[in-house]
Amino acid sequence: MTVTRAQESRSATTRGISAYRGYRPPPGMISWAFHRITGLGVLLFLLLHIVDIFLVNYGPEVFNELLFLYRHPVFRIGEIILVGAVYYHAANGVRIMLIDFWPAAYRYERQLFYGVMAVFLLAFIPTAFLMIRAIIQAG
Amino acid sequence: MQVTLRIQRFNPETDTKPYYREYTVEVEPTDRVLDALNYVKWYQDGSLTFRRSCAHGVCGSDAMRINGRNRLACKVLIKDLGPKITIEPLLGFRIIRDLVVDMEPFFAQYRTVMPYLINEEPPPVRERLQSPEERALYDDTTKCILCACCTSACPIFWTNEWLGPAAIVNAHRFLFDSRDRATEERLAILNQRFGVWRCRTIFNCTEACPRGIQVTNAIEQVKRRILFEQS
Amino acid sequence: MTIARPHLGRERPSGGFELYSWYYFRISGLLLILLAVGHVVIMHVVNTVDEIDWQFVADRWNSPFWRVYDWLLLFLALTHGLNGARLAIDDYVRPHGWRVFAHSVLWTLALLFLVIGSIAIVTFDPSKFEVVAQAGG
Amino acid sequence: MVFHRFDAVIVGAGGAGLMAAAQLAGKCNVAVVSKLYPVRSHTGAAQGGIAAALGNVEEDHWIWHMFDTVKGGDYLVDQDAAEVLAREAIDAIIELEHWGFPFNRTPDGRIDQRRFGGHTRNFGEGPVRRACYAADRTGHMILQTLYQTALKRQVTFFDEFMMLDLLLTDDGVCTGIVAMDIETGDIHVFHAKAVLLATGGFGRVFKVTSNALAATGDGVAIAFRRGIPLEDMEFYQFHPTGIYKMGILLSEACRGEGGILRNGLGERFMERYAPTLLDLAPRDMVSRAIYQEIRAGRGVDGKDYVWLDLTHLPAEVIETKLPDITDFVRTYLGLDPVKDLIPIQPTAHYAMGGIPTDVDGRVTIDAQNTPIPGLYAAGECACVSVHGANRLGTNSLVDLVVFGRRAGRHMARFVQENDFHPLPKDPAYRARAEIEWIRENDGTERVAQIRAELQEAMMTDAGVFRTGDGLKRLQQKLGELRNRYTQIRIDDKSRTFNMELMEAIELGFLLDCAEAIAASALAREESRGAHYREDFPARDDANWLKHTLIARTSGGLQLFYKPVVITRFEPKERVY
Ligand SMILES: Cc1cc2nc3c(=O)[nH]c(=O)nc-3n(C[C@H](O)[C@H](O)[C@H](O)COP(=O)(O)OP(=O)(O)OC[C@H]3O[C@@H](n4cnc5c(N)ncnc54)[C@H](O)[C@@H]3O)c2cc1C
Ligand code: HEM
Ligand code: SF4
Ligand code: F3S
Ligand code: FES
Repeated sequence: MTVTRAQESRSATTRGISAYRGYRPPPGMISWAFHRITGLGVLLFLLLHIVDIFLVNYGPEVFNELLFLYRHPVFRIGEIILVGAVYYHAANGVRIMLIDFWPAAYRYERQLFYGVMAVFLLAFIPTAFLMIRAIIQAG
Repeated sequence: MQVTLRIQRFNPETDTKPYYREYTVEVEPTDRVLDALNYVKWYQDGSLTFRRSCAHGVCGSDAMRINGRNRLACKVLIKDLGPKITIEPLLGFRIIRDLVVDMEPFFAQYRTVMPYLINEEPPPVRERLQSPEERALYDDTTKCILCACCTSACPIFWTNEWLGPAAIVNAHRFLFDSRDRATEERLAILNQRFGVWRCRTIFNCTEACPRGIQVTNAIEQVKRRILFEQS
Repeated sequence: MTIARPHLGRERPSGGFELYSWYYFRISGLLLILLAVGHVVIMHVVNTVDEIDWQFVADRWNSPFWRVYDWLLLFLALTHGLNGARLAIDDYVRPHGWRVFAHSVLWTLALLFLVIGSIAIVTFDPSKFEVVAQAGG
Repeated sequence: MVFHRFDAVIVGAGGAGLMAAAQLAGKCNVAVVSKLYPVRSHTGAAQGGIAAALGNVEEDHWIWHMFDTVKGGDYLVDQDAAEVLAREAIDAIIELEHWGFPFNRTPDGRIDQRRFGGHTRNFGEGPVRRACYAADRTGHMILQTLYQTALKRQVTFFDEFMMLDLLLTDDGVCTGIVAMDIETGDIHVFHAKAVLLATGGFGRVFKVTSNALAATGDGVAIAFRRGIPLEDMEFYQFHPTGIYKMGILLSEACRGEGGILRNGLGERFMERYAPTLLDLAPRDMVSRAIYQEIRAGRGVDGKDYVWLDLTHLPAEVIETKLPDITDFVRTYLGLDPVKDLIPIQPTAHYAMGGIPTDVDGRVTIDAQNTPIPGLYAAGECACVSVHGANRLGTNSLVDLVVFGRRAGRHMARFVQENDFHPLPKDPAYRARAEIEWIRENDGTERVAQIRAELQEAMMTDAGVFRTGDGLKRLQQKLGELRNRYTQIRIDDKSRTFNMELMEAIELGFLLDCAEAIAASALAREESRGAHYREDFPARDDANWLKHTLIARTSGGLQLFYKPVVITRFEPKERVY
């Protein structure tokens, strides 16, 4: 049993999201932040995507109308980011699973992080190239 | 060599929120940050408040944020930091004053995991036997000095009320001790909503641990133990 | 001054839900590597939005394989992603009442989107519509 | 002001305090009051091991352990106590093991043991493996195990409460303590039937020390102020291997595992001083030998340090059996013990003297060993005396657990048989006055300055070598510092966590301890164990085979003596 004191009336704490600013992030924290941001971002897109897919049931006119939105340049940039997000999230997800199920992996945490970055870039750069080329070709 | 310490200050009797103050001190490159802090306290501004005791990294008193990372002030040398050093209290705890934070929630987390050997079988006359291999399984986690560097470096801890790495490290110490008999109870505690599964393998804890404990590895071992033994 | 209780569970045991949630992330994540990455590569890289239209979808969903594929993707990505959002809520929505509210919204959304997504995939019948030839662009 | 009432109050949550608490828990209402969180106590810094004649790896007997303790203490040891220590060590270690202590193990699963200075087989024939250990964090593991056990047994803790005063009635019965809640600055009065002082040592009276910044002799000084005599204060141990200039300890286990000391010429100089035990001779001898080398100009580069050499040990031994030491050397010196020689210097380490007690931990007030009802002491702040003039390595941790345990058990009986004595009318007035005085005092002196001068003076004149002239000079200096202490001023006037106030109070305690050391050392005109008088280099059993007691009276410091208890071993010359 430990005796604790009543909370001070006036006090300061660094709890909550503002604490993120107070810590100089090691690689693991960066990889997690990206993982979460990409995960939530992709989720947001997914919700949107479900709505638009639902519209296929209303026939080609309605659906094709909507495609203008998707063909908007801003949206096409967003699409590149989406693909990048999925790539990163997938690669990092594999890293997390390796750490979870391969007992020796924790020793190579840094290396795995750099590996994820390498895989991500290797996949993403050509992808982005293709997608940007498509945008330019589409005019 | 001259260094500038930028220190976060807060006195609940006079301040409404924390602020920073700078101190310039003359130190040896091989001095500890703790020496610089002591120098400020002893000769410049006696009101600067921080905890300290052993001064060589074994008691866990002086965990604080040094240049944005959790460190023991007595285990970081000035030469590894350069001439400008920012010192702030640990994140995620109530600040009592300056660099002193309320550790009670931390120790409450620790107590949650029943951090003691439980074995109600009548003990033998002499020691219980344990092979060096069995002993090695939990060697790493016996090093913990409960400094809170890990828990307060964990981004998940900053935003929710989960158990935190230090408590799990101490649970691990008993879970992997062949003499302990409370595995199921302990695993049940760790399996709770804000138990071990909240860990997102961020590794800030391992990076911060001044005792070099493989904190994340210990947590992962516990996860696998629950996964393969409990479910 | 209060006397803290020495050691008692902090929250009700959640019957291993967190364990399954954690495990589910991994299992679904593994499948999603094929499904989601495959999907974005096919739909956004190999084909581009310039080529995709109603007809494209209709042709694709003529094959039951792609219907199953897409439904699995829908189901897994949605549950996997919303489960992640659940964690984020636990982290960022701290007042108890708000947290309960946010969780309720979350699971309602999950159900809603699962239903409309499934309706779209399962009930879609291109033959209901006149086939209108569409030119790309 | 807040009042509490407990059957037993334990001041200090180091090994001694927690061991007693674990014994009392469940038997009565017990509180542990500590100025540090229990796990921050200095017991956690102990490295090398804890001695017990388990005989797990080679033949050993408690009586050999007792003999080594007596001889190591230069025959100033009370032999009845040493016998208790050596016999009960075995039980205490087994009890610790049952509570979960993670000892290193032998291949067949038993507690492993290693060599340590002064521990011998068959009454001095050669080194014996007697020290049980957990790598080089034995003290850490003791502290953890005991704290864990105390938590398990639901002991009530008052963490970060600093004792300021001890309550004794006029007819000499202890009724409790007064403490300050450091976080809020509030005064708390603890009314108790029995009080145990376990506040640890006072290494901070010296400049170069292995002791924590919190090791300021609070309990010792408070007892002294309340008229309780202190025993054998002149015996202060310097550990041979502290990191040069910093004083951070490199355990004797380094030498127990085979490390050797070398002077500036690279010679293994201990061959000259202790031909049998060599580097594992008792600490007082090794420390003196180091200084003799330095004085003879054989220090490294003519400076005041020598080398600790581990380079011939297998890297694996260094990494696995001495991991913390390796870490210290890497962190603080930037050297690698596997390849580099380590610069070391003797460092102030351990107080053999302290509050006199009997073998049940009861504090005694005079040469007849009359106990004070309800007052107990154990651990480094107490003097049982099992260490005599010089403690053997690993014997302090045994002291904590053996006598912490005995004190706890005796207290349990005591609180059952006795009632609460009424508290005096305003029990906290002295504590309040002390705080008020320091907070309000408008002088010019800085606490840190006085403390630094105190530590410097103690190091020069009450260190490994002492002389009559030096000690007189020291006493003068202490008088001056005492005066200047009345002229201090602190910047911090707040109540919340006022560490500056604490340091000022602690400086007062340090001054008390230093005065007792100086006076006791000046009076003892012989050399014995850790007390080495250059003007009286020989041991003088005819006149000085007796314990010093020093008391503070209205007429100043008063010295008196009590006989040493000799049961089995007649004093002999001490050679190794
Ligand atoms: C670096 C080092 C290594 C050592 N290695 C060994 C070894 O290998 N083997 C061995 O046998 N011995 C060793 N020793 C010696 C041994 O560790 C100590 O003598 C012993 O731990 C002292 O324990 P203790 O319980 O008396 O006091 P401590 O552990 O010092 O505890 C003192 C307690 O008292 C409390 N306290 C102090 N003042 C107050 C106050 N005013 N109010 C309230 N509470 C107060 C503190 O908070 C603390 O909890 C070593 C010592 C050092 C410094
Ligand atoms: C492509 C394959 C995918 C893999 C391999 C994968 C893997 C993972 C893993 C292993 C986790 C658990 C992280 C942890 O426990 O720390 C996770 C979390 C998450 N995933 Fe995925 N995922 C994939 C796709 C997706 C998709 C398509 C979405 C969005 C709909 C998504 C959204 C999320 C979210 C929001 C989280 C929670 C992140 C957090 O709270 O930190 N994931 N993912
Ligand atoms: S695991 Fe490491 S960082 Fe965490 S409390 Fe223990 S010693 Fe400190
Ligand atoms: S930083 Fe936190 S999320 Fe896990 S790996 Fe460490 S506890
Ligand atoms: S002061 Fe003990 S860990 Fe730093």
